[in-house]
Amino acid sequence: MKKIMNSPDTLVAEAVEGLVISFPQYLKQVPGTHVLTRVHSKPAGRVGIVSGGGSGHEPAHAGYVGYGMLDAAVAGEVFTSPTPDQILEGIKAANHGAGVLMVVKNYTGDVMNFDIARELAEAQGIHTATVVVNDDVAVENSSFTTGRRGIAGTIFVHKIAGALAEQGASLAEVEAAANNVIAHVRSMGLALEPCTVPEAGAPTFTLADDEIEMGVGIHGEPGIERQKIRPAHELAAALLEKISGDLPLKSGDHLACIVNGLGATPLLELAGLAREVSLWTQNHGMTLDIVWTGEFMTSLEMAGASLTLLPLDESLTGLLQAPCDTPALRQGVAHD
Amino acid sequence: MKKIMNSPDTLVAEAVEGLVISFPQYLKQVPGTHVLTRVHSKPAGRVGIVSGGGSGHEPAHAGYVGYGMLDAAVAGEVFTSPTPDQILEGIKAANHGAGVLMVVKNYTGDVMNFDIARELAEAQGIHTATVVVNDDVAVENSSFTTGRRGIAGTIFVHKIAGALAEQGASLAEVEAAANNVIAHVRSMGLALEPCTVPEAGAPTFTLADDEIEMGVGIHGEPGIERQKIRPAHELAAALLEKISGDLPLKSGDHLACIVNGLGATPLLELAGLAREVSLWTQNHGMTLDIVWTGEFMTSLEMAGASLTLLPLDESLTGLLQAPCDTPALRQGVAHD
Amino acid sequence: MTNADFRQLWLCFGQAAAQNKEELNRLDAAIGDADHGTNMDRGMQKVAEQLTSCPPPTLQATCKMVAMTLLSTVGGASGALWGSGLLAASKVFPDMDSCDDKTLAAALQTFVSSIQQRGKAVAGDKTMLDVFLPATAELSQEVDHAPAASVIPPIAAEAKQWAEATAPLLAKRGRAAYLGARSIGHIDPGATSSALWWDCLGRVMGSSK
Amino acid sequence: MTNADFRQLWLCFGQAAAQNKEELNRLDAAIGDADHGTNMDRGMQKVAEQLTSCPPPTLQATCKMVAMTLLSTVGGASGALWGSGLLAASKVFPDMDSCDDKTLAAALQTFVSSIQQRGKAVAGDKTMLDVFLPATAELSQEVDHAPAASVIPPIAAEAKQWAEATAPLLAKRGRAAYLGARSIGHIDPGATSSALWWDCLGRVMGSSK
Ligand SMILES: Nc1ncnc2c1ncn2[C@@H]1O[C@H](COP(=O)(O)OP(=O)(O)O)[C@@H](O)[C@H]1O
Ligand SMILES: Nc1ncnc2c1ncn2[C@@H]1O[C@H](COP(=O)(O)OP(=O)(O)O)[C@@H](O)[C@H]1O
Ligand SMILES: [Mg+2]
Ligand SMILES: [Mg+2]
Ligand SMILES: [Mg+2]
Ligand SMILES: [Mg+2]
Repeated sequence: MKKIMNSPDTLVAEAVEGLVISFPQYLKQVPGTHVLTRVHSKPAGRVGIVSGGGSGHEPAHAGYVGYGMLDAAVAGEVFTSPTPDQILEGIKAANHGAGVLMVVKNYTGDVMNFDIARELAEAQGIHTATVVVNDDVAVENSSFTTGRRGIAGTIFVHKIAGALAEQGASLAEVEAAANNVIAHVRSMGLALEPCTVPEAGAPTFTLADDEIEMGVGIHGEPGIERQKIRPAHELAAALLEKISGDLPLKSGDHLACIVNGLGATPLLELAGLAREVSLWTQNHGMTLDIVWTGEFMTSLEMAGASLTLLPLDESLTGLLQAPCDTPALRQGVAHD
Repeated sequence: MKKIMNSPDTLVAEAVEGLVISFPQYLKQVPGTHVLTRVHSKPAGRVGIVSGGGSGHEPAHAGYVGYGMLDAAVAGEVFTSPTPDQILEGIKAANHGAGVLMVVKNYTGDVMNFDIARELAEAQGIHTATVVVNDDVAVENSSFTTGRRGIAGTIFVHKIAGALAEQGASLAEVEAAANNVIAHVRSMGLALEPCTVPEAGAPTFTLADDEIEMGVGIHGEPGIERQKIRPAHELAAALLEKISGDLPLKSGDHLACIVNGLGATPLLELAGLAREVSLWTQNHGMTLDIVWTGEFMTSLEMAGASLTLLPLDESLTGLLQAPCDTPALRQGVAHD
Repeated sequence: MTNADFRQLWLCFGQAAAQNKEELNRLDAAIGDADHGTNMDRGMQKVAEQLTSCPPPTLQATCKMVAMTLLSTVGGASGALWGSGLLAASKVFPDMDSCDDKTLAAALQTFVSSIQQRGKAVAGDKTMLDVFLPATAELSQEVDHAPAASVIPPIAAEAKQWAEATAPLLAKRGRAAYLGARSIGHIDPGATSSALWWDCLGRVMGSSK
Repeated sequence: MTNADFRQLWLCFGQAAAQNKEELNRLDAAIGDADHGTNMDRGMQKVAEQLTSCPPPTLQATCKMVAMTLLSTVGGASGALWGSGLLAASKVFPDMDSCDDKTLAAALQTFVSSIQQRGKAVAGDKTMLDVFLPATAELSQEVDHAPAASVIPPIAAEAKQWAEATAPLLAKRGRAAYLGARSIGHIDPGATSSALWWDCLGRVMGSSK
């Protein structure tokens, strides 16, 4: 394993400092924590939004802290949920008197640690609500098990909840909007190469030169099935059919899409994949109104990509297009 | 070799289409070419700026087409300079009557193909100027050889020339400003893992588990020396000392920096590297006023990073901070 | 159990976590995210540090310190489960230097119920509970008839087998559940670290006989 | 040389580029960016297509068509050099079906000078010129005394050795120059493809004797 780092133990702490150094106009660190909050905080009386999870998904989550999106991001160790005390610091930093929404991805560790933090916050009189993103259609949904994972669809939840909160919506309204996105957003990913967790030092799995993992999450874990590599249009179709069947989508639908790189896959390939999504949706009588192509929710240096689809109505479109100003996503630049 | 693509032959053409699909508010394609230009073009009478080179460096160069930066980007095949006829189309698209600046990276192929294109453009009565970026201190500068390569420092040239052109500066002024940046911007990179050119199908070199290549360019080529991997602070110091000695830098200098990922290296590691740059400059009595951390000029899925430094004065700082609105770089979002 | 024994238990578990860190990561790599060893080791080294630098004076205080330390250093599923489980158990331990066998059994029972409540897993879901449920059930049953010091070592000796018995199970909770049928054939890392904990408990109780 | 021979030369070179694509990429991977075979092949396939679908009627027209096609399809250093070199050479070739030996030699000389002007390389810089310079020098000298058809095949036979003789050189121009001393020990890809071109010229001229 080769990484640009001083040591696995200090990697996250140093990266948190490095993010502040890289984005000082956006981010400040809650001293003694791995919590990053806005430099220019929201006016009092607005709902705060906290997200977080293990590190290794950059730009998630600190990359989305800023105007129009999050108020605080809490970073755990690599691929490890943050601890409740750190999440509590995030909640406190995001609280401007109108309550705090926590956006949690559906992983046992995240859900439980955010739950404990929420209990601590409520005990301190901070009003909170939790939404749990579970957009990954690779995993069967079932109330008898852990259910689906949360992956890149989380970014749409951040954007839409963030835009609403910025407009002054109440905690209940922001929570309901986030849950509405969660009810409709679906994603699925595939990996061409694994990643290496710095502390562990060895790749999380190995693939032959012609093999891919279908249905991977964002923690380096193997997917649901090993398959042969195929041309981009077949890979795109496989992901889109699974997503579309699950929703289900129909001709006439308007869609927003995230073509998300998992880490090592170049934009050159992601752009090609975006083209396949566009062709596929056209062929199915759908309209792709919004496409975000790039790295939004990564899995260290894993090679691969995920696709996310969200059926749109006017209100969702407006919220997705609303201005935002964060390290990783900026919209609404004023021209002269 | 595994890539998300349909075939190496169609990769670039499909990616160019995919970029337009991904950034329709910014980019349009000159029909029948791999030239991308602004959707909202500059007012008449402003200097146009064209950049380009081989593909595989995304977001360079199309990612910088838009308000405050480029007017057109010309994409060659992967790591292959574009042809003169395509560059000519870029020049024509960027021409708004006040002449066109071509920003060329110092590679034999790029320099010669842009030269031929320039001859063609001048023959059609378009006034042009060329600046050649050669920021890579890994390579000895010498007039008896090809001289230094152009790498990530090119992005500062785009930004500064672009901001000036947007303000209405003349071609001579924009050219002089670009040459001033080129005279002072310095970069150097290192690779932890090679990349694979899609057409060639095999990695451009191989490294043992504890080896790195020092002084790599952005075309997958080996660097100037193979070394053992070391902690991030030593890697940063090695790059910075070489850059600093070349300029030379001195205590009291104000600097802008690009911490540029070459492809596979996660933002987690790049942020850690940014922290090392910050510590190093502090220890040398310098001030880091601007840090851009992310992927700006990549080498397909190569793992590694480059550092770029530019000593600042007030005017350069202002131009670097001026608003811009492109697929890859956006500054100046208006908040409510 | 005495507070000294209890402290000894956690120091022993700290050593076990360090020694088995790679192995636990390896198990977690197969069906999770390769960090269970790192997580437990990070937490337990901090616990060992605290136990050495300022050992809490009572069983309750020790248990609460371990709980809070794990809660704030481990993260992930195991941090939340061990942390909130021990926090609940600390309320059963007396604020004294020692407790009787039934209280120990009750505290462990509370630890397990709290984990069940927090994580919603049941027996056979391929989790740490597949070690803790049978172990605490046996303990609760047998502690009525014999001293814990003689009851626990044989239970502890079984723990490794219970952990290994998770291999054929289909994971229903935690990260491994996302693998569906592909989780079959691998031992659960959390069950394995739980067996290490029982091994330590067995040693400590056995030697205090 | 006749236009038919000239066409044959390019068709031959097209086949050579296709057959040696991987090998040229491999050579370029060692000291460049692994695309020289791909570049030449891409251009030459297009040239072959054009030569077959609508063969230009004169030497000049053929040379110009090849120049423009390479210029607009190859890219990179070799596209600019071959393209602008051939464009200059096309002005020396007559707008007729054939030319005499001296004109052929003069056209090749112009090709080489144009490449020197565009690329600023000199002999020994480890480039395509290390094949073209000695080859055209010999040709210009000998064409005064003997027919090209008998002069060219032995020159062509030497070309491969000239290409191989680039191995010990330190690259001073092109991408390989960035490697400094590390460029030593590798054969230049552009010199290698140039030798393939001379091999084709040798065959065509030899068989038209
Ligand atoms: N819902 C649950 N109930 C009980 N134990 C669980 C549950 N979810 C996970 N575990 C245990 O946690 C272990 C994984 O811990 P760890 O790897 O440290 O956390 P994470 O899964 O967050 O990376 C699993 O092996 C399993 O034994
Ligand atoms: N300045 C130059 N003069 C002559 N030949 C050159 C020069 N620069 C490069 N070459 C030739 O071009 C070859 C490389 O071509 P190619 O790989 O197709 O282009 P690129 O270097 O742009 O990838 C080299 O092997 C060398 O023979
Ligand atoms: Mg984890
Ligand atoms: Mg090239
Ligand atoms: Mg784990
Ligand atoms: Mg090349």
